[in-house]
Amino acid sequence: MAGDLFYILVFPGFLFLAVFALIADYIDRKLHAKLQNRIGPPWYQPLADLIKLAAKEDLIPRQVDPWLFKLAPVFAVTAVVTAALYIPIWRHGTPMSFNGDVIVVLYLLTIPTLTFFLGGWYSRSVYSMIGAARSIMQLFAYEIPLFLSILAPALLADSWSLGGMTLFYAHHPWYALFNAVGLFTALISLLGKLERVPFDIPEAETEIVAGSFTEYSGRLLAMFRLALSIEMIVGAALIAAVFLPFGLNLGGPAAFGLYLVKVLGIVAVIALARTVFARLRIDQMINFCWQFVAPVAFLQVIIDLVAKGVIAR
Amino acid sequence: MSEIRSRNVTIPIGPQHPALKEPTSFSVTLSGEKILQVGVRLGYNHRGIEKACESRSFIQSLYLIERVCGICSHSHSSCFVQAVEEIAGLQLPPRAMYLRTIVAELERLHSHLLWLGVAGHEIGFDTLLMYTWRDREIVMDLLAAITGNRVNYGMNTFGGVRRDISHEQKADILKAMDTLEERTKYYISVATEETTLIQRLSGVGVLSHDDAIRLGAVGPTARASNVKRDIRKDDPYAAYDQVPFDLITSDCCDVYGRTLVRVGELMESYKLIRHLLNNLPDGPLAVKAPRKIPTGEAVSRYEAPRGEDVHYVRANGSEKPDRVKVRAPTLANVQAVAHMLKDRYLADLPIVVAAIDPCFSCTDRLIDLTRDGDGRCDVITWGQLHDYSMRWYKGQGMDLAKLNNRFKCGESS
Amino acid sequence: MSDITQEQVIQTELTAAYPCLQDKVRIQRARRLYAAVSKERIGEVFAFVVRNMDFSMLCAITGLDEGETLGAIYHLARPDGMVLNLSTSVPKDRPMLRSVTVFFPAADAYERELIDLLGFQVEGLGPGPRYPLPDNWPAGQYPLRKDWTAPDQAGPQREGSENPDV
Amino acid sequence: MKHPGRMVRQVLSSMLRKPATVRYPFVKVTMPKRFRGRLRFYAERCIGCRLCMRDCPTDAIQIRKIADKQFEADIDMAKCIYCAQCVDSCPKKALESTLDFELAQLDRDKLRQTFRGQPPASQKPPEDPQDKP
Repeated sequence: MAGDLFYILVFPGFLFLAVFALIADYIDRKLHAKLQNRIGPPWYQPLADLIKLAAKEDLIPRQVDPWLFKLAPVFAVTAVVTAALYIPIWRHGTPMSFNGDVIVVLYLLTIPTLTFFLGGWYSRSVYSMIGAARSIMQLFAYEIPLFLSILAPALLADSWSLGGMTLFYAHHPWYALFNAVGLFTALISLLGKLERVPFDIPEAETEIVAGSFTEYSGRLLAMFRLALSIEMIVGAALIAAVFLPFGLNLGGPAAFGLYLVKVLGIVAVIALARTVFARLRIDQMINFCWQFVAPVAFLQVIIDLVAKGVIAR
Repeated sequence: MSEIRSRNVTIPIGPQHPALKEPTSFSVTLSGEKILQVGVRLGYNHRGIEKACESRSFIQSLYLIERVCGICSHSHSSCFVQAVEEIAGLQLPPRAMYLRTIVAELERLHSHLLWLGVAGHEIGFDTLLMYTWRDREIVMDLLAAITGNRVNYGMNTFGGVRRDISHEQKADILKAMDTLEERTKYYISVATEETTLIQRLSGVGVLSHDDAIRLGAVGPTARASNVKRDIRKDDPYAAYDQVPFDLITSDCCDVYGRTLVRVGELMESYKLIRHLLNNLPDGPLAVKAPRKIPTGEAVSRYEAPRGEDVHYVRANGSEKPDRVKVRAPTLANVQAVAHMLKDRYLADLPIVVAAIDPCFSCTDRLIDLTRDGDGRCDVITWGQLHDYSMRWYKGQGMDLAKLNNRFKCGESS
Repeated sequence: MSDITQEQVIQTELTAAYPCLQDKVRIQRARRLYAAVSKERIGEVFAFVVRNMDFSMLCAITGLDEGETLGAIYHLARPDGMVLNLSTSVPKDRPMLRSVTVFFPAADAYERELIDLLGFQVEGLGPGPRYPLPDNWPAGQYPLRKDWTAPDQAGPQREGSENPDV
Repeated sequence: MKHPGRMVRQVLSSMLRKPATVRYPFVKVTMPKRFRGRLRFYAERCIGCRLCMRDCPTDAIQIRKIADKQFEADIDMAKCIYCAQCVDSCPKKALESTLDFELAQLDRDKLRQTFRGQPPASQKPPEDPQDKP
């Protein structure tokens, strides 16, 4: 019981995730700055931002339902932290693993977007409402490719649990190469999920101020920000676990170190992506996802099915 | 019908909005993401400069006029100075003409580079913003070295210019031109090759050739619609009739075309500045101007980086102008914006507005001097805000009053 | 023929079409022409120069307070750089102008400026937001008139915290 | 050729470059020689012609006579727009622009400076001990 609590709250639960998220956030921002030939923020900046927001007054617009408004960010954080509990960090599987947890993780990662939508939609501000509508529109565009590209490796591994998948790829490391295409589409979908450039359409500041978050302030905004940062590392960890399942055999600190390197590597790729692209328009984003990313993700499914057929023979 | 109408939302873009660097107000009626209608309300930045000039002497007005706009300060001051010089019948020494033109072209450089960055920012491409503004610093430093300030150069005076360009500065400028030319070539390659950029710019904010003429568009906005309209060619002033340069136009008629025109003009400006510097005539910097300007009137036109700037000055023989009228380029272009936004996406609004390179402080020039009828005002003063925050933090169990005494600022009204 | 400049051609053409403009068209310098037109004829002269003489661009409209009368100057430009300044005067008690937005839609802003700052009345100008003064600007206050001074230049009060419930 | 990510090479090479930004309040920057910063007044050169007052666009300068052929100047840095027209107008070069641009103050009164006659040896403006570079 105490072990579970420790697992949920401290490591690798909330506390670890929060600290790691802040570090990842710092690396993302610093790298972004370096790539833009700037100095960038000092190491404590994400923490300072969080403390600053937490110390500020929470302003709740008069017409909104205060409960929903306050609960939305809490749900967002809870969902991403819960999702993290199923992702293997230093060995195959986690104490919580069960067959089918990959589906659960994917769904839990959808919840933040839904809370962005609810929080924004019920903010009663035109900017928030447009941002919220865009969040949902975008969800439909990236969610299918993300599911397809994560589930394809599961098909090949013939296991619906992350632990099972990593175990399979640990035994057959070369099979992970079949999933290279999926890695690519999953990364693109992750950019959409995290609402990062070029898919930061729901919070495009030059159009709709801060999108869903326009009316949020203080602790509630801090929670949303934290949820997004944690979602970034959880999403990155998921992709790392599915597509780069190497080194978990080493066990212990070595595997954990490799986990950090993989996640931060993906964070670096995200930082690079947001440096070199312009923001797309919502129609362009949806077209791109349906006409390019989804078919390619589907191709990944076919590759894995064929590969599986060949292996079975 | 009412069902349909109720689905439309009207969102305010401005007076304060992240897309606008200056206050103006667009009320945009949307159906989903589509823009149905755009209403523009200007005037938030009116500072009464035209009226204020009438109670100031010419030399005082000059510095006021220079502050009509931060970015094109040299444009406005040159335009004003030209009008006054025409009334007073002053013949400028050739060196003054050349120096004025050099600063004008340097200003065009930094304005266009600034625009490129702003355009990048409006479409969420902050990297372009960071790079172009980094390179723009080269021009800013040159201007600071030549004139003594980064903006509001104070280069002009009636009858000439106030500062000279030394030999070392000339060498510095020529060197900087080479660097910037290379950088601009790179930006041209980015603008014409980066897919996400082209997707956001191409086909957006279309203004046809005929519409551009009908709506009176000026500057790069008009030239991108293939209207050959450039005051430097049509109505040459300063040294422009003595230097060779090309008129850059594009027939894309959209934001992409406006980008191409501006980067094209950057390349022309490098050429111009080199030519001007290498042929800089010797001589005095200024002729002496009288304090009292004889009775007369003059219209002065000037091709500012954003388009045609028009000043009308009337003098009545005293030390003060009788009437000063400023028509900034944005006022001519803003009509076209509403036209360009019809049936476009909301996401295009920032870049379409930015594409005319608007400068609303140029456009408006008067502050609200009267209070509301009952004398009440909804201005939260620094003191009130400070007291409120103290109370709020005290309610949270933190007493910052002691800490804050050190920062408490005395205010004078 | 060669010693007749383009400016003189315009001058001749204008006075030929409108004999009332005899001696009223002035060439100040290259590319700058000024013509004073009576308020009765300004409409047709304006239409003539726009339609028949290729003055395809309205640079600005300047409003003036001339004491007894209010003046308006239409700065018209041609693609070749010629600028024709058509000026007219209307009495202060009935400062009526006809809108030129039928020729130049962009004139809207200039005409609203005349209305707000000098108290002109412009006939034929469509509805729209005012420019450039704020919506709560008191009626009958025209800042650019010579006899106008700002009523209270102190502006909103800055000091103190007499508004506790902000 | 059109392709996404045109700037990748450039941004990656930026990793190795020195940042273009400076840590400003910690790293001081210097202005070019001609910079028009805080004004300095040399009381002993002033002849009291008040041309500077007349030309100042913002009435930032007040020249007062304190004794025979002795003048002092009140300069309000909050009003000054740093056009340096007074420097140009002064026939005796009693005014000078310095390179000092760090003028921000929480207290408006601190921006008002009075320059009185000083022994010519030390041509330093009086008071304002804190924000000279």
